[in-house]
Amino acid sequence: MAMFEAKELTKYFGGLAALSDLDLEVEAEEIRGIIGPNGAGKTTLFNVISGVYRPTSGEIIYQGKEISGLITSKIAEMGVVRTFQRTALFHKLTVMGNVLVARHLQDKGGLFRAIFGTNRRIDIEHEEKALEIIDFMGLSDLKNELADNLPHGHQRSLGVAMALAAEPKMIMLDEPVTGMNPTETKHMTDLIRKVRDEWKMTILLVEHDMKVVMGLCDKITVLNFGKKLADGLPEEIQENSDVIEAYLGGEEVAELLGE
Amino acid sequence: MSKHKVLSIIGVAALLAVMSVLPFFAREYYVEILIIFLINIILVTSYRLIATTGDWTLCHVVLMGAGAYASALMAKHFGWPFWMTMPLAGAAAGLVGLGIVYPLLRTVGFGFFIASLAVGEFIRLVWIKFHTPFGGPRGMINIPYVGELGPIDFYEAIPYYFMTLMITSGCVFIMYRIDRSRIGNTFKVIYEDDILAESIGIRVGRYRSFAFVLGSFFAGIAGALLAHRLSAIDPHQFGLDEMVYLLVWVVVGGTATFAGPVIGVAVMTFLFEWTRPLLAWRPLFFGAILIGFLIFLPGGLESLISKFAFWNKKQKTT
Amino acid sequence: MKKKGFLKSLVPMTTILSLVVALSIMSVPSAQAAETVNIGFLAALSGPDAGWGLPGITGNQIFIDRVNAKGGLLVGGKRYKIKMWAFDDEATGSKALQGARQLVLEHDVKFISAIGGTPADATHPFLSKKKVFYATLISTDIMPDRPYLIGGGDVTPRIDMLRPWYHKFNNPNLKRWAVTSQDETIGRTCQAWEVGSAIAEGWDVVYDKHFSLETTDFAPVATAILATKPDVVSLNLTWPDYVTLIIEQLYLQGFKGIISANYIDTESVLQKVPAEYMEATKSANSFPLFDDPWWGEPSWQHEFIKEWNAKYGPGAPGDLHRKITGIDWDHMIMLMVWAHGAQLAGTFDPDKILEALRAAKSIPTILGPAVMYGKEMWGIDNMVSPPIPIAEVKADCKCKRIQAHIKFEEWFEARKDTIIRVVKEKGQYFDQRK
Amino acid sequence: MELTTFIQTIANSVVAGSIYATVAVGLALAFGVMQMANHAHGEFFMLGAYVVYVFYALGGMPFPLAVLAAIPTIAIIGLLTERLIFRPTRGNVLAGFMATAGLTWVLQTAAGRIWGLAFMKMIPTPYMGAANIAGAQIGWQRVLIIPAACILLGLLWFFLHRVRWGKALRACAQDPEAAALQGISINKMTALAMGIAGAYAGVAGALLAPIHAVTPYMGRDLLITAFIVVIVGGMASIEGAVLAAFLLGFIHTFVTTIFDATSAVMVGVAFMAFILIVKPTGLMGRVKA
Repeated sequence: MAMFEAKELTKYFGGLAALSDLDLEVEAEEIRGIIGPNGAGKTTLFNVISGVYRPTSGEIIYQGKEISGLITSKIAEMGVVRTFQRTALFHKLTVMGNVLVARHLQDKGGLFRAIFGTNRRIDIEHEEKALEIIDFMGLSDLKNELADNLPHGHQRSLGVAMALAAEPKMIMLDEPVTGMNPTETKHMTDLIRKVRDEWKMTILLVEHDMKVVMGLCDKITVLNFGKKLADGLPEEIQENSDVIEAYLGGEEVAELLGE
Repeated sequence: MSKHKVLSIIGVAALLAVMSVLPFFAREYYVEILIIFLINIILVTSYRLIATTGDWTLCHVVLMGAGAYASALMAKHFGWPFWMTMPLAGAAAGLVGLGIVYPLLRTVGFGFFIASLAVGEFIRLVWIKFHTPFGGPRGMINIPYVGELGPIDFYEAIPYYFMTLMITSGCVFIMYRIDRSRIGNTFKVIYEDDILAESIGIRVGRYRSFAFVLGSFFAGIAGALLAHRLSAIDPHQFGLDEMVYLLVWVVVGGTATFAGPVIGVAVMTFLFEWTRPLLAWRPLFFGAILIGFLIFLPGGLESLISKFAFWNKKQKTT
Repeated sequence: MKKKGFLKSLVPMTTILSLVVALSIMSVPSAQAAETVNIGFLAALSGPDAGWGLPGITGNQIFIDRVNAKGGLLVGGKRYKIKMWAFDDEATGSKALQGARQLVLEHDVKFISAIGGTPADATHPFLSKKKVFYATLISTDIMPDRPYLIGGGDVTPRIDMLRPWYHKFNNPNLKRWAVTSQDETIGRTCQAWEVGSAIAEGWDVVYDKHFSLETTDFAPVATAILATKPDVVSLNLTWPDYVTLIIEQLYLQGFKGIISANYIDTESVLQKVPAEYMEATKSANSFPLFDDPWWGEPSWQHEFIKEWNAKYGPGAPGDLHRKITGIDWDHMIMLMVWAHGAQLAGTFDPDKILEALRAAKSIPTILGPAVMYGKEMWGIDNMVSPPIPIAEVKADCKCKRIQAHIKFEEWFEARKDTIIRVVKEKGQYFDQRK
Repeated sequence: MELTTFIQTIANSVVAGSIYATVAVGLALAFGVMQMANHAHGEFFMLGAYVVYVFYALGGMPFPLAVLAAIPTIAIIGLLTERLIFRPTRGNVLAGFMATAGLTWVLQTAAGRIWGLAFMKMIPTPYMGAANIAGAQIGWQRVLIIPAACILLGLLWFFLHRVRWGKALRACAQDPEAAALQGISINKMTALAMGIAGAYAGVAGALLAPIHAVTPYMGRDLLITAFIVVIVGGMASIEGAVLAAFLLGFIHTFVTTIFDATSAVMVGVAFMAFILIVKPTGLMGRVKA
């Protein structure tokens, strides 16, 4: 059975449906792309899955457990972590500081330890682990910079690094490459692939850059007005007439076809 | 051991040394002021501990009162020694804090601020309403003094001063360690971005209440110290006016750094004594100071020294 | 980060060090002229309770100036100029104790004028240890373990006990007695004594409650009282401002019986209520006016008014922009008693002064000759007890005029058993407060 | 409770409600626009009463004129507060609140120094005597409050819903950014809001001067009540504030009559805590994201 499942997921804001009867099945270690025109409900989907919003109806099952209605931190604890469309960082902390904080789930730091400074060993372990992640995201030479002072591209990577630091089993990336130049984009794409291959994570990816999506994802789900429009392999999606229709307006189609 | 660490240890040692010789030079009246000053240090430091999560409360002084009443009741009715009642008073205040924090958690920013005022007032009215055991508006009298330890009589100013100095240093040390620990960081990141914090698995609600209870605990300790120095307490003692004074200290000092509030108390305690000749004009003077700081130096005195102040950076309002 | 930490740890050091320096600089002994005796004034001088403190300074100052004009207080063949130091206790225990310490340790005061209540509770252990006289207005703070705390310049609660007798005496046929006062330190104790006396005088006490200090609207309070159909509504020692507002409500809601209170500020009541109504309700209280012809001419009281107006009245150098009130002379009574005691004893030794006062047949006060009394009420004879004036509001002069001037002691002796029983039932007897 | 007592209590409640409403609307309005939480609102109220003391009791001006005089006077103080305190601390509710707490001390002390501090100021009742309404006895001075409150609240409603500036004010209260985009000047709006808030606090104080103990500290007792009203009503909502004012008026009055006033205050505070817990946005508060 699938690692992650959403059944007839529906979310209403006031009168209008941001999501309606959405079904979604994601296998372990799959990279699933979620695309659709603006306002299709992609981010809402992430918010509902990660527990920011409680779904109006429907179920969210993760590793056979119902997680809809749980608080975000609980869901994160179970292994589902998301990044944000906005660059969400702790701006007054260093890169290292951010990643260390993000390792909260691995080490909450007990009161006794806090007061008497025992167990230095644990702290050192965490710093090593954090460094590993920072290094993996290619931020090692910036590790003592204040997050505030990083260039945009690196801030995005730091966002991902923090999600990784929580050591989730499933990670939801909300437009990880927006505002990146081609080289940064390339780098980020490779990293995401490596995250799956080496760290054995399942990945949900919301992205506008179709090159990235088509190049990276095993399967793609297309949303439109909160409904699922299509669901399948990248090439199937590219041929799907409904999808093309939804994306009417030339340059977007071109974008869709990755030209 | 690194160089600056050595330096700061020397610094703290020097500070303690000064504080220890001081009472032998200052006259008795000023020793008494220093005792209250030390108690207030616990109060502001614990207030900041809560504030680091972004929750500014208006019931901290009431929680101090809870500690004072608890300690007084235990000492009077069970005849327990101060060494027992003081920590228990902290625990009691912590429990009261735990009791009131859950409803408060539903609010943030200004809502939290005002809600805490309401809850605090309610607690005070309970003391006023129930003559047994709280003594009603008259409060409690004949609270036992700390008593004697061999030749040392803690009724005398200097012994009590040193006891308070030890307890205060202990509390401040603990709070400093917490502030610097992972837990302390967690508090601060919650203040900066609670949504992000939640998304990486931080139980924001749990940590906010944890900070609140912890702060209440230390406020309770301060309360116990006060109650057994005065030997008489009443609800008026823990009213809104006293709370506003606490705010003045915190605002004047600033809350970005651990030292900020302490600076605040130090400076204001001095100003307070120094302006006594102004008699009836004094509230006007302090009102002006409060306004001036909030407008021209929102970071407090500390921001003159250390440039970054999170106090007024990011706002959380309902 | 750590470097910053160190910088920060510097900050408190420097500040506290500077504070330390400042404090020790401050501790310059207050210069003392050889023939001066220092006294203290320890009360709320700022904030909402200042109305009870600030005015007291005026009366005391008038007395002091008078004495100093004569070259000082003659004690043991030596004349001492009196100097008064004021300290603002903000009506808070901790501040009061701090003030007591400053006055005693820094200024070596021999006598402290205060209001009483919680500040008295907080200061008495220290002051008793230091053997310093502490005079409260109200006698409810007197306790056996506070040997140097004297009270009673203010007629509370003796007057609140005499009014039930007074009204019974004038209207034997009336039965129903309602009483209320604000829910604070002194209110409960005084009301207990009044209820005791009312029962002793054969009244049925139909309403016996307190209202909170936060009360802004007294209509419901009046409604609740009138619902009990009282013949007399007594306001015990309800603060004058509240008295005015409650009487207004009693008037508006059509109360026809007798109104009785500790202190009716007639002038402000008459702003809200016709003088005829006040006369009809025989509204009685015991803060006399010092310009009342009853005192006779020349008299201490009339001179006091003149001096006060000359010093603080309209146009005077120290114009206070207000009329004279009872508080202006209330504190002074206790100061006079202490000064008299010191002169009798020929020393400032508190024990000797107490001895002398207790031995004295009568102690002159501005309310008349007083005695030290109160053992059955407070466990120790530290209540200064002058005769008690009862004044009623008269329509013709739109003012209150003294009707009677009663010696409290005999009256009390005859009824004390019942009264004390009731006070004990209400848990307000001195030995019940531990 | 007997019938007459009951009717009397109802009447008392209505009066209390109208008083709370007039005092609280200004607070709610100011909070609605850029979240100006004015701790000195009670002192505005106090100064309003002193205006009547000065012009009517001392100056011998007719009472209605003195009341009108309070409106511009306190409105100006409101404007100054906005300019000197709320504008510099904008975006930080707590800072504004604490700064105005400082202002509270300044105004209280100043009033005490200028007009003396002892008992309440002497202000003769302009309209003595009581109206008998179905057995309930209410002083004319208090009966007056009810129509006055209706008129004041009516005017405010009209201004907010029918007048261009009023609409702008509401727009600004709902969404400052959007309002700014439509070319509404936030500064003008905050100033306007504080002006009105001041005027209303002032006129309330002026109207109540004859039936209230006029002292420098008269604002304190009312402030907590006013804040309870505003919070219960939903922070920024005028309608909510009015509703809450009458609710609280009834609660306070009935509890006082049946039990005692201390309990009344307790119940009031408990009521607010309860509302905050079950509905943190207040009775009529808009849900804020």
